[in-house]
Amino acid sequence: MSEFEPKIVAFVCNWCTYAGADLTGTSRIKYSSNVRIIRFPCTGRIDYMLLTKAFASGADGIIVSGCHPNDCHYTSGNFHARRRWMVFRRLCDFMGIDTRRIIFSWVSAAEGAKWAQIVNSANEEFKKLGPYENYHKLSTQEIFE
Amino acid sequence: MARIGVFICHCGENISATVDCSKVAQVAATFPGVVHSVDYKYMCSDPGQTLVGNAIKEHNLTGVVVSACSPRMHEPTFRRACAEAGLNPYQCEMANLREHCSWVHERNEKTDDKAIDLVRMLVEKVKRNNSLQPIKVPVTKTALVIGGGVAGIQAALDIANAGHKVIMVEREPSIGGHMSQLSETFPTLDCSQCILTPRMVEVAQNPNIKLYTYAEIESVEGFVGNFTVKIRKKAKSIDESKCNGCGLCTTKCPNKKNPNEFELGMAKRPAIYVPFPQAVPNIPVIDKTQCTYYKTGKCKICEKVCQANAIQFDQQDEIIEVPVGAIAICTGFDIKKADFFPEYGYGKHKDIIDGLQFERLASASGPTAGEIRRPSDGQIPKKIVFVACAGSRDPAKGIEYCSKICCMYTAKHAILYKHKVHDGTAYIFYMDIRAAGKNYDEFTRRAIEEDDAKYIRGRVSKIYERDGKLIVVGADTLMGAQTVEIEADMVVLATAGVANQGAEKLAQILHVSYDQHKFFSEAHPKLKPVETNTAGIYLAGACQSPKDIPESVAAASGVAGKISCLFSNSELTREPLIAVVDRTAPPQYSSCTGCFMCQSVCPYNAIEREEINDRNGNLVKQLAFINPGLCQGCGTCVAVCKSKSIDIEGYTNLQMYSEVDALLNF
Amino acid sequence: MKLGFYPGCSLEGASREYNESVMAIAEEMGIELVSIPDWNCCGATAAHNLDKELSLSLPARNLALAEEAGLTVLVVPCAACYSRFCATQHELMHDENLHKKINGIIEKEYKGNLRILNVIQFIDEFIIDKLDDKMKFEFNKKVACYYGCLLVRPNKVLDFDRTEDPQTMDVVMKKLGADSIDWAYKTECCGAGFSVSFTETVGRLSGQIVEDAEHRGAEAMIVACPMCHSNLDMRRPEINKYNKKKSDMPVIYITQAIGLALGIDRNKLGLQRHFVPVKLKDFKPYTKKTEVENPQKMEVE
Amino acid sequence: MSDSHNHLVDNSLSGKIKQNTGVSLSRCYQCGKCSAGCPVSSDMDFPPSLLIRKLQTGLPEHEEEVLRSKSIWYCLTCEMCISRCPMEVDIPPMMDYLRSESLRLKKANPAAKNIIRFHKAFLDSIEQTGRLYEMGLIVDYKARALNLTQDVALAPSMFAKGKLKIMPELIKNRKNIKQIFQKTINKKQK
Ligand SMILES: Cc1cc2nc3c(=O)[nH]c(=O)nc-3n(C[C@H](O)[C@H](O)[C@H](O)COP(=O)(O)OP(=O)(O)OC[C@H]3O[C@@H](n4cnc5c(N)ncnc54)[C@H](O)[C@@H]3O)c2cc1C
Ligand SMILES: Cc1cc2nc3c(=O)[nH]c(=O)nc-3n(C[C@H](O)[C@H](O)[C@H](O)COP(=O)(O)OP(=O)(O)OC[C@H]3O[C@@H](n4cnc5c(N)ncnc54)[C@H](O)[C@@H]3O)c2cc1C
Ligand code: SF4
Ligand code: SF4
Ligand code: SF4
Ligand code: SF4
Ligand code: SF4
Ligand code: SF4
Ligand code: SF4
Ligand code: SF4
Repeated sequence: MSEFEPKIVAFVCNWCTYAGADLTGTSRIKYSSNVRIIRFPCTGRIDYMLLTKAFASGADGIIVSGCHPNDCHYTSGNFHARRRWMVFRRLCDFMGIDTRRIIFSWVSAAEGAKWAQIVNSANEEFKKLGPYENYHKLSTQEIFE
Repeated sequence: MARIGVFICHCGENISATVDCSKVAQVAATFPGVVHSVDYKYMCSDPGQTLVGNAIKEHNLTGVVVSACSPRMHEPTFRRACAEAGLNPYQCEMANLREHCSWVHERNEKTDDKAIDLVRMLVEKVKRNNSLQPIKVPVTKTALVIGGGVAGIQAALDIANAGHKVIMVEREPSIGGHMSQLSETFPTLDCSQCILTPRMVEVAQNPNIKLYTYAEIESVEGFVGNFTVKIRKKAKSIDESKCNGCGLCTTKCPNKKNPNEFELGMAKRPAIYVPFPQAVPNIPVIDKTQCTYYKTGKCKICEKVCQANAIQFDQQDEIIEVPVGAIAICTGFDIKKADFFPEYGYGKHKDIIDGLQFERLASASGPTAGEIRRPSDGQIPKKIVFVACAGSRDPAKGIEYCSKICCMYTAKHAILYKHKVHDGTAYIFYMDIRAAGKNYDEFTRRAIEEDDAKYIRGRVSKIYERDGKLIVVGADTLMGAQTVEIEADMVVLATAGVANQGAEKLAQILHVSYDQHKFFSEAHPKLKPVETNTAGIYLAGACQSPKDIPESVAAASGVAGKISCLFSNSELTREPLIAVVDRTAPPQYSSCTGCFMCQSVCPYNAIEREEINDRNGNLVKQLAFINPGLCQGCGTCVAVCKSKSIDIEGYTNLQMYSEVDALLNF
Repeated sequence: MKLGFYPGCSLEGASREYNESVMAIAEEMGIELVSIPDWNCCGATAAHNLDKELSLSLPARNLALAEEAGLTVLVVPCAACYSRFCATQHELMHDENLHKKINGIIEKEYKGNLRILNVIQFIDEFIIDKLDDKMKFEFNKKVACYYGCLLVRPNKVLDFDRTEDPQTMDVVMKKLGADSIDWAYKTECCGAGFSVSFTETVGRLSGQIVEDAEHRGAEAMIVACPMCHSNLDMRRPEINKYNKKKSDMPVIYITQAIGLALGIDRNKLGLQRHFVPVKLKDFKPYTKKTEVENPQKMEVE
Repeated sequence: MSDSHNHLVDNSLSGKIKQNTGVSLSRCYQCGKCSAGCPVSSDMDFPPSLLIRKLQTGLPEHEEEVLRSKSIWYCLTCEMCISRCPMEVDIPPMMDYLRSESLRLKKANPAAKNIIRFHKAFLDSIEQTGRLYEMGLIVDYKARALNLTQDVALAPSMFAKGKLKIMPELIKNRKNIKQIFQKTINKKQK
């Protein structure tokens, strides 16, 4: 069997990271193809229950990425995202979700190369962790809906 | 039932060289709800767009997914094409097969799989898109300018000259702000009053401008295009319609020993006064805290001498309510006073003054008629020390920023001093000379080279008085940090520029944000420097951060431009991608529980409280209400709402969950 | 009333008169000062110059002993000891690991419940309000209140008076009827512990202080620290040498000044022990109450 | 979302100061206010701000100069510098650290001999008795400093005024004090 390829879902904001990933494209910088980007207006919009949903849909790892701390297009959405993540992380621990499988980063619209590097290193990271079978099993019981 | 059309673009070879476009189109055709799926060389070309339009009509499509480049590039193009074909433009989505796929991956099966996934995700999303209509808001074409310094004056005149109405509200009895107190101005040394006074008069005379002085903002409600403002016009004790500005009252008032604010305490004024001779309007006010009549019930001499019968002791504050479409904040700044400095004696020594006091001493209309004289004994100082960065760049004192204007005005002061006291010597303790501006460095060089200002690089540790001299103890860091002691006759502190008193309160009334130093915050430091985060409210001048006159004026014209743009249509059109709170039938009205978590996170104060009352007027329920004029569509509220009562158009919960769900078998 | 008391080495030795005067006025006011049992030297400058942990352990032992003895308020007249105690308290309370470590070294546990007062705080809290009833004389002299370094700095640790131009001592002196002058060297360093090792430096630093006070017409200098006192008093020959003029302006402890106003015997206050003779006389009998405002308390710093 | 950068351990003297005392010398922007207010800067070979500057460069020859300087020994710990420093660079703990490093590396400036002798005599007195025995201290210090004449005039009059005790005051639990010395300074030096 070929090497394990983790399935990665990326939740990104429209203004910084989505645009940054566009720049990766315009600059023709290659990165691994096992990532699916979902566009949000702002990381502040990201409802963390969506992350559990993504794991339930088969993701092995998640990247959440938005604007750098003071660059939020909406000034403070990313702060709220960060604050809520602190709370959610504890919930994850409680629910038995492996928080190593959720990677946060800041990628600005100018950081095309950084986006490629983030995806690649996340890929390596998640490869080490292996398939998230525990959760896939867990989720079949549909505890989150 | 959804009828979705999928259009896969080759982008010449940009996509098709890496992604097997026809295969993707074929697979997409099998997705539930997809009734039409094709691939084409250039979707954005005219024939490409026609292809989409025709398919919409032919297949009666309810949604379209163009799988091509980044939506940041062509989303508007395809939405317009859909609209032309009769489909609601918000029923069109784009899958990013170029920037996020073909350009970043190798040609192989996995890349094709990814392309298919991306299309599937957007198909699932678009099935759940709502048809939306752009939001239209009416605009009241009157601008409110708060603060009548040089920034406010410039903004008001520009807006008025563009043909719009302006209401200007100034807290003091006269407009003019700090610039009216300055002697001459860097970097050209032109007389401040000579250039400002004509502009002040223009404000008073412009038929489009209504000026309220001695007035403050009481409250502001509404949103962009539709604010309602209450102005408190404080009682001047003068009937402005009768007063002809003869000034007799002020000369006859026997109560003359009150500290003169305009001269920063270096002169006296009567209880009834005009702040300075060129004041606009040239109408006196009675200082109720000082006037003998208000204090003891006796005097009224002003009333007796006034031939116009303009004195009105029983005048009350007046509240005026006006509708405005836009607001310009131009409330300026202030500077720290000498008593802020423990190591310089807490303002104990009269001859340690601040920069503004020096401006008054140097001003021909000032208390010494332009001669530089010590406040303590009126002597001409032969040795004068200027201390730059006094209080600025001093985190220990709570001010870490550079006040930006003081390097320049200190150089100016040294020049003016030398012009007035030829045999005098000026020393300047400084850390860096910050003179970045057109002709600015040339100006500070002139102070050094032509007017012999002696710059010493180091901070002053202590100033104390001994035998009528001020001993200034500093270091010269260019000489190995040696201690330098100067016996000075006078010391001028270039104190930090700080936010104007009351800025915080005003910010709260206006619901705009301010920084930790209480300066108003711009919406974006680079790209929206004169906007606030609240649509329709702008800022200019030194209320944002210390600024000099050219910058204040430039920002003010910027604001005027922004407001004129806003006023160029009678209606505002905005993208409908905003938050909404769900509404259901009574008795529930909404699933919103009224926790107002959403309100606390909204960066734009767009969330209001809506009260639902029964027929008897009793409160039944409080729930969140999104002001469509203010919401910018960030979605933060959606993520925090525990009862999922808020949703955001374009990124609804249903849409986002479906996108994630579509990954199920990837 | 009983309060904890740490005399420190100087008050037991070269600065006996300070101890004597503190005791004398406390007695007059009905306050009992109880020394910490078996106290040790706080380590002064030497310890923290050479070893940080030693410099924290020596005061910590005293603090722990005081706590063991059930004391809650500790009066520390020596400004140097006061400063070491406050610094130790501050460091231990802000660093848990260090606190544990020091507890281990001294083999005692200090919990941190003591309020440490310098002599001026002690006067401000327990004595000043009672002065009106007990004062017999007015201290009708022009005085220069000298605070030195350790009473006011570093202010993040001490939280006492304002660092520049402090006022508490001036307020006490005004209350006693003195004219306390505004001068430039209130908080300049006198040379502190360098009295023996760098005598010349001390002569210069103390010299400038004496010169400025005298130049502005002070008849006496008021101090609240044994080191300041010994530098300004005992080192007067070096001071005079530096200033190239003879000064016989006496230096007295604030407690001695209060004692004089209360009419306590001069020898009981230890005035005879000074090197520069204290010739001040002709104190007016005290008659009227003086209301003194503290400018520091009116301002927000 | 971690925003901390991982720096490698900084082995420069200023890096060690930061690790041991928490004082960051990179905050100093060389305004010189500390030097202007320092009562002994004229006695120092490098006024405090210059001392910091030398450490900011991180160059070994500058660090050497600092450890061998007179300045670190002249500092009176009067706290004037920190109370006026706009950047709140806490110089006195830095001085404490530099002194102990200078001693440890045997680089103390000859001019500091007397101070070190005095401090050591002082601490010896405490170690022996628990308190300071001034008479003993002066005798001990004079013997160490071989400067028997200075201050001899002072001692008799101090006696006369009752300011010097002939016998040391001994505290009871001297063992406790000895232990404290054992666990701190003696562990590192002797
Ligand atoms: C000592 C000194 C010298 C200077 N020299 C020069 C120079 O030579 N050249 C140069 O270019 N710049 C100079 N400046 C800078 C210059 O003063 C400012 O750039 C300019 O005044 C800023 O204008 P402004 O309108 O933003 O603010 P301001 O001049 O401060 O005007 C603000 C106005 O708003 C009013 N206001 C405040 N709060 C309210 C409220 N809540 N409601 C209603 N009204 C309110 C105030 O009363 C005031 O009239 C100098 C500044 C100082 C301190
Ligand atoms: C190395 C460097 C780093 C910088 N870093 C920053 C930074 O970090 N932050 C920051 O705020 N600023 C930075 N700047 C400054 C910033 O680049 C400028 O403020 C900004 O680019 C100015 O924009 P502009 O539109 O006025 O001029 P430009 O960017 O120069 O644009 C002028 C345009 O006009 C065109 N043009 C010129 N002449 C004609 C003509 N006759 N007819 C038609 N078109 C013409 C030019 O081709 C060009 O496209 C930096 C500048 C430099 C040099
Ligand atoms: S729509 Fe986009 S991807 Fe297609 S041809 Fe045009 S630019 Fe290229
Ligand atoms: S109030 Fe009367 S006297 Fe005073 S300026 Fe007006 S008109 Fe003249
Ligand atoms: S009534 Fe008041 S303002 Fe009028 S003259 Fe008398 S003191 Fe002046
Ligand atoms: S402008 Fe100059 S004087 Fe003012 S704070 Fe900045 S550097 Fe200092
Ligand atoms: S967070 Fe949700 S439930 Fe709470 S007030 Fe806002 S909309 Fe209502
Ligand atoms: S979407 Fe953003 S701007 Fe709009 S109401 Fe919600 S939080 Fe406020
Ligand atoms: S005062 Fe502070 S910032 Fe200024 S030179 Fe000294 S240490 Fe550096
Ligand atoms: S603590 Fe030391 S360096 Fe700082 S001012 Fe005092 S003597 Fe100078």
